[in-house]
Amino acid sequence: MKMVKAIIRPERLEFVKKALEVEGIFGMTISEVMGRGDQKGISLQYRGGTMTVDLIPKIEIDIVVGDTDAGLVIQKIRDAAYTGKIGDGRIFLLPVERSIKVRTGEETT
Amino acid sequence: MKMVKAIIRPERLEFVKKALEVEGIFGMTISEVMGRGDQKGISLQYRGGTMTVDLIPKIEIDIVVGDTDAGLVIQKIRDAAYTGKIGDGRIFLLPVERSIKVRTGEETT
Amino acid sequence: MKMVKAIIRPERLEFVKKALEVEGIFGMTISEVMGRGDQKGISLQYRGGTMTVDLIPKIEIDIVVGDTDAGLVIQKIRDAAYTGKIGDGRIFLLPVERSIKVRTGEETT
Amino acid sequence: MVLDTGTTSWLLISTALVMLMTPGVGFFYGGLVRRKNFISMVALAFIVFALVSIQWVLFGYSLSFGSDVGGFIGNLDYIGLTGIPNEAGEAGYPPLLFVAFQMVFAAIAMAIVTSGFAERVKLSSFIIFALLWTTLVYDPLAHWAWGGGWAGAYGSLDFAGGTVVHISSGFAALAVALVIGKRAGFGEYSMEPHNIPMTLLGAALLWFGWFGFNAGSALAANSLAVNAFLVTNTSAAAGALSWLCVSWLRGKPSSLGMISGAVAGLVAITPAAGYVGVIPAMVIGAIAGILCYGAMLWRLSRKMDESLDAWAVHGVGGLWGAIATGIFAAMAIGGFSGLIEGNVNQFIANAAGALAALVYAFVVTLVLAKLVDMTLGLRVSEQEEYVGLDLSQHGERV
Amino acid sequence: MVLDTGTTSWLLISTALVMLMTPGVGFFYGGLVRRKNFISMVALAFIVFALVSIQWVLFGYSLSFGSDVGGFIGNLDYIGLTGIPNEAGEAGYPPLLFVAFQMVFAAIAMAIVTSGFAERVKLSSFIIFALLWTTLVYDPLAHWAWGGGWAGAYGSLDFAGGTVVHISSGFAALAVALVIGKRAGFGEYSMEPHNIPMTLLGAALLWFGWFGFNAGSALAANSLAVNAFLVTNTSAAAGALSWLCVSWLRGKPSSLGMISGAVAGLVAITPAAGYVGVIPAMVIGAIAGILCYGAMLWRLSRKMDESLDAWAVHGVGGLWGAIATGIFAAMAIGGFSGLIEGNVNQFIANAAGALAALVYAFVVTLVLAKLVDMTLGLRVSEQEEYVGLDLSQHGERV
Amino acid sequence: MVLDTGTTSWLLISTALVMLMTPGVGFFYGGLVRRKNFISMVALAFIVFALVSIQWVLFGYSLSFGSDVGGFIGNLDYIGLTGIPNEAGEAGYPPLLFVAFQMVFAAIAMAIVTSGFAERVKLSSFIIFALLWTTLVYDPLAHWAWGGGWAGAYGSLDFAGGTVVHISSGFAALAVALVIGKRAGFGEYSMEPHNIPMTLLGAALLWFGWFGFNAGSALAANSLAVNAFLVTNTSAAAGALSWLCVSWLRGKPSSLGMISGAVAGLVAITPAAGYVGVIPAMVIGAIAGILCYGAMLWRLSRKMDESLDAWAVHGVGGLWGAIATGIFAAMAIGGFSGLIEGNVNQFIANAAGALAALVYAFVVTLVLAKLVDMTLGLRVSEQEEYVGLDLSQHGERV
Ligand SMILES: Nc1ncnc2c1ncn2[C@@H]1O[C@H](COP(=O)(O)OP(=O)(O)O)[C@@H](O)[C@H]1O
Ligand SMILES: Nc1ncnc2c1ncn2[C@@H]1O[C@H](COP(=O)(O)OP(=O)(O)O)[C@@H](O)[C@H]1O
Ligand SMILES: Nc1ncnc2c1ncn2[C@@H]1O[C@H](COP(=O)(O)OP(=O)(O)O)[C@@H](O)[C@H]1O
Repeated sequence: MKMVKAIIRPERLEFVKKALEVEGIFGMTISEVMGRGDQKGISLQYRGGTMTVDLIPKIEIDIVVGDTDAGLVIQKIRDAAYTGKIGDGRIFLLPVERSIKVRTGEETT
Repeated sequence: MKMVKAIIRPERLEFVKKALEVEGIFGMTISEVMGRGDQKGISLQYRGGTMTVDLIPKIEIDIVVGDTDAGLVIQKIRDAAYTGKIGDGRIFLLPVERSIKVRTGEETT
Repeated sequence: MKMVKAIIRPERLEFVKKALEVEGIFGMTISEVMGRGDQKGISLQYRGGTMTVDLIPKIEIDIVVGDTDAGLVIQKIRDAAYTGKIGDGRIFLLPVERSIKVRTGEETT
Repeated sequence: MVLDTGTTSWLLISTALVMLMTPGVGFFYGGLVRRKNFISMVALAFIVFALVSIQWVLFGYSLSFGSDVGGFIGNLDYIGLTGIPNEAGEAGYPPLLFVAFQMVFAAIAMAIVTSGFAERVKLSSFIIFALLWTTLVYDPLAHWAWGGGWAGAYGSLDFAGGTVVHISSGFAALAVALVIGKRAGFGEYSMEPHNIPMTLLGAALLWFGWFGFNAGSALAANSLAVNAFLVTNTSAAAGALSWLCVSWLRGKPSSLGMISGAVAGLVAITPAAGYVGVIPAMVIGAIAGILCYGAMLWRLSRKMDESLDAWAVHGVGGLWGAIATGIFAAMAIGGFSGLIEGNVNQFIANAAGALAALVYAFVVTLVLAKLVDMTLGLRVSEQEEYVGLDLSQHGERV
Repeated sequence: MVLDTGTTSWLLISTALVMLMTPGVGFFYGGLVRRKNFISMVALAFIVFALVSIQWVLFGYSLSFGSDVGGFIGNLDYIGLTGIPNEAGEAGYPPLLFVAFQMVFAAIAMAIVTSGFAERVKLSSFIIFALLWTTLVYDPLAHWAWGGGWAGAYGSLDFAGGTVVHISSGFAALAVALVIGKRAGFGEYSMEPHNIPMTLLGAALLWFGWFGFNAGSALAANSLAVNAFLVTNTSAAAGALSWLCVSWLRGKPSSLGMISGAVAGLVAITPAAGYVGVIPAMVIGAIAGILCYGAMLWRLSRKMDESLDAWAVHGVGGLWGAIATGIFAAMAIGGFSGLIEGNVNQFIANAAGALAALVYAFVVTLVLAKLVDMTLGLRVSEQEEYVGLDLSQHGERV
Repeated sequence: MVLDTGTTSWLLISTALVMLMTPGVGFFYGGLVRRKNFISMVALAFIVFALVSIQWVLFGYSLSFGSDVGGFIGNLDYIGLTGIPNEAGEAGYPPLLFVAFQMVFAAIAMAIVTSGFAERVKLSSFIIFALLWTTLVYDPLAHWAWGGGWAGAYGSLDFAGGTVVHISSGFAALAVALVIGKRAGFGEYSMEPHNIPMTLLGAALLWFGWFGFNAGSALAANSLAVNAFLVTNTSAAAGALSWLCVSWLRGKPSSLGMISGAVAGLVAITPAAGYVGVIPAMVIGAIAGILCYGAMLWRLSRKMDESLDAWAVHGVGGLWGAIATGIFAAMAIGGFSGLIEGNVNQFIANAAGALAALVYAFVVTLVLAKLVDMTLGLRVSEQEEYVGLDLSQHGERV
């Protein structure tokens, strides 16, 4: 089991969801986060001064999938979240030891 | 160390907290998330049409515990979060390598 | 790759960010969470009664760094988040298997 | 009488003030429900306002203020507002202004009733119910008290609608809650107000608008209006403080308690505003705060889900106000004496008038709600309720 | 004529009511945009109000209501409000009160135009544009209709500003949107309203304030004001219900649709409020709700980013209102007959007046916006837009 | 004099408008604090309103407007409002209306003082303090200026309460802040406003209500009221723009700056509204915006935690307004000449009156706050402050 943790632009969420649905992947948990990357956010010039907006709103998507699907999920997210501009986000892959469905108690290891 | 990451119904949070307190487990971090499971959320029928509400509000609970306690925590959460209806949530278990308490610097590995 | 997941006081965020910038660490994702530690939150006395506020607002910072930097990041966060009072927070270290930058596809393992 | 521009001006603005109370109720209620039903609560208030606005000019006004039929209802002479002159009549203001002023009262009464429907009503059925209720409950009651019906003739005093608006809507909300049933999960887990500041905002609009409600009911810009204005404020303040204090004895003094007390005070002084002075108003308000707080606790102890306490605050507060008017009415203020000045009859007339309205409103509402429930279904499906009315009824999300 | 304190009182409060509409527009719009531009939308409304307040007393009033120059504009006699007596003149109220009352109309017109700028305008350029627009578009149009200009003389009826305020601002918003271009991402991903309750709050303030807008335009506390008050409410209610119903046929009935319909009804009755009765008002409002809903759908189908639908609601609603006034005007209400009473001329005069204003407002706005865009740049940078105007223009965050 | 219904109507609605300002202050302040104290700030405003409403009718009015005792205070003749006729007296409106109108001024003054208590005051002690302050600070000051006390007799002009309400509350807030001490963490980490739109909403209510505050203070619906209305708006607009501009020189022009400037303009014109024309009003407002902005910067540079700038805006703005009245008063507007028309005496009288009130308010508040602090403790515990007042004082959460 792996957890794919993707931090993406909020406006790309629908695209990512669609792309995953095509693959039959529905389960996910999302949350609103703020983030900055290596660029330290966005710099705005004004009247000579510079203002840095360092924390930009992002959406974090957590998807727990079997080891074999992880690569596919990452690929689909990457494609759907991509715009090519700074701030497109990151995808992390974390190991998951157990996954239990509360309703059924069903477990996947 | 393990991190138990449980995604549950908001209205079950109090039950989960109570169940864990009984076991002497207090430490936790919670956040508001939205999620969908394999059912792709909830479908509402109306005037012939169907509307799918795919992201339903959930509470995510993160609890870091020693390896031995993890099973107990999972069990208690599962019992307390259970309603038997679709949307009861998931519990994931992730490995944690280190855990440091900021105030004391105390570390558990 | 490691994920440093720090739960700190909201009012220490700026200090933590500054401390990390000094080390050249910019990338991070933050979210608003609520939490309680072993003290079960804060107890307020009033007219004989006691009221426990068990979930206190915190900021969660996720930083994915290379294995070698993890210790430094933890140290810097700890120092900057420290006040010495109950509720200073926790820092967890989780293993990360892959990290992909959406824009460039660049991957660090 | 020629046009009195001062009085006309006061009634115009009073009508606008009372209009603002309907969204005020929407925000008051909207803050109290869970986030997923916030839009729904505010939308219900607006929809009520629109529906009643149309119903009123088409036939509601006529039913309420048309020539009396058997003491019970008005006739249809004024359908579509035909035959109502727009020139100042004997009252010194244009009669159409009275139509408008009464209209906003009808609207807010129905808006208060939404308390009993909160977080579980089906929009389409609600619309049907609202039209039935305003026609079959509100219009007769308005006629009884002010339109030439039996209650006014019998001598019940209701200055600004304590009975017509508040008892009727408060007890109607209770009846509705009984028919529609508890919210899923009620009593099992807590359903905390999701946005208290919005409730406080609604309360601010209510308090503000209530000056039009009560002081406008003098139907003139004169010393009666001034008296009503001042005692309204005094009673609200006393209610706010008394609820604050008694609830403080049991725990933390919440802002919601304080503001509920203010509304209780406003409700209780409504029937009395033109008949009592400032010190009795203080007593009326203070008692209202305590009584309504008690009613709320009782309701909770009985595990009844009249969700937003229209019953405890408007129903019980209105009942107390009607009785209090019979007790405290002072000849020197409004030309009527109550119990304290030795007039038992006034006390009896007021209690009887209030009770009759209470029974009528409760029973007819029960029947109407049951009827709509059996035919169209009052309640959304379990899934729709879980998802929330904002999404399921309006397709919207906060 | 001596001072009529009743009328003075009514105009004072009407002016305050209309003033409240400008922040009302701010909150209405602020709820509709994305969170990152919420403060910006509300701030624009306030800034507009401040700018126009100063412009108006310095020279705007004079341009609008100074002695006529060629039917097109007023002269500069009243610059700095010199020469305006403060004692009650022949109207029964102090002439300065008319200045204040007209001022708040000028402000709200410009506030409505911000719809076309939403989420992408550069603050500094906006300020320049707003000053130009109110001076070169609003002031002449006010003069044409009410200040002794050609439209009033020609016989176009515009009771409270359907043409002067709503057609002008609605079509100006469209012109602005064409010049400034679509928001980044428009049509690509959805940009949902981030806070619908705030929009509903804004709508409540608008509805409330509109009583001052329309009934205040009677310029007296008399039966004409009462008629305007009542028909305003009726039309709003009818618009709310008609938009609700037609949109229900296509999906869920949103609260935004309902409230947009109410605003459409308010807009459409604005020019007619002193000339039609309550049943025609119901028709006008109901049609307005449907027409404006259609206009919005058409705008969306054409992928035009007139972001907050000032054009669909104020522009189209205002146009319909102007025409409807020419249709439904009734001699018995306001002294003028429309098409239905056989007076084709009135119909033509109203249509022509509206069309002229429409063309003038659209073309001049197009030119002004283009001019400001070419010189100062109307639009923020891509990065600033992405981050949002709250942060990039004001350094603030919700 | 017989009842003037127009004036009565205007004063009724003005009283309601000023009432709305108190929750307006609550929302203005509530948006500025951190989320955990939002409810607390709004609740304090409501509680103040309730407390003062009761205190005023019981004895506050009598202390302020009872027969003069030594130029300092009123006597107790009107306790419980006994002996005040409700029929129109010589002023043309019922005397009880004056009681109500003055009451809402007393309430808002105390509400402004809450700025100094923000985010750290103990509710129970606050209630005691508020009762003491309104009785021992506000009531005497109202008496001095308007109730027959020395300041009025001496010739200080204060049209609508620049000194009585704003200087007193602004400097009182400063005194309170000094006694209660800085918020934990002040100066160490930033405490940003958590909900700017709510502050803008509060500001909208304040601006709206201020028309009742200033134009109502004419105590008639006449040309004086109209003048006050117009200059109030002009000064507010000028203040908004001047603060916007000067703050723009140092960084981004925030919406909070703009709106603080508007409030500064409103404060500064308050004492002058019946004495100056529209161009001086523009000057007064513009200077107020700059002065108060400077005062705020100075306060920050001194690391003083008068948290929500009641001192910088109301205190300093009120002081400037009092002086400006002495400078700009024009015989033709209000019957008094100021410095510009060569009357040095007026200037001195106004400066002296303002200074005396300033010193009195500051010193007495200091003593009262110290007293309450030493006996009951003004401040919550460290833990309660950390958790926030919403939870610790009210048991509620946004
Ligand atoms: N090292 C990191 N650890 C955790 N999150 C990160 C890290 N780097 C980037 N992120 C997240 O990814 C988002 C986008 O990052 P990126 O695309 O690199 O931004 P940018 O292009 O601005 O550098 C950030 O806003 C942040 O939420
Ligand atoms: N594969 C997954 N990865 C991450 N989160 C998931 C996954 N599947 C389900 N969840 C989370 O668990 C919640 C409940 O899931 P579940 O009970 O399976 O819902 P359902 O019964 O609707 O399928 C979802 O709302 C989502 O937040
Ligand atoms: N076992 C745990 N698992 C997850 N989060 C924890 C755990 N213990 C503490 N936390 C988080 O750390 C925060 C601070 O914890 P701590 O400093 O221990 O608080 P306290 O001093 O009140 O015990 C908590 O609010 C919670 O968010």
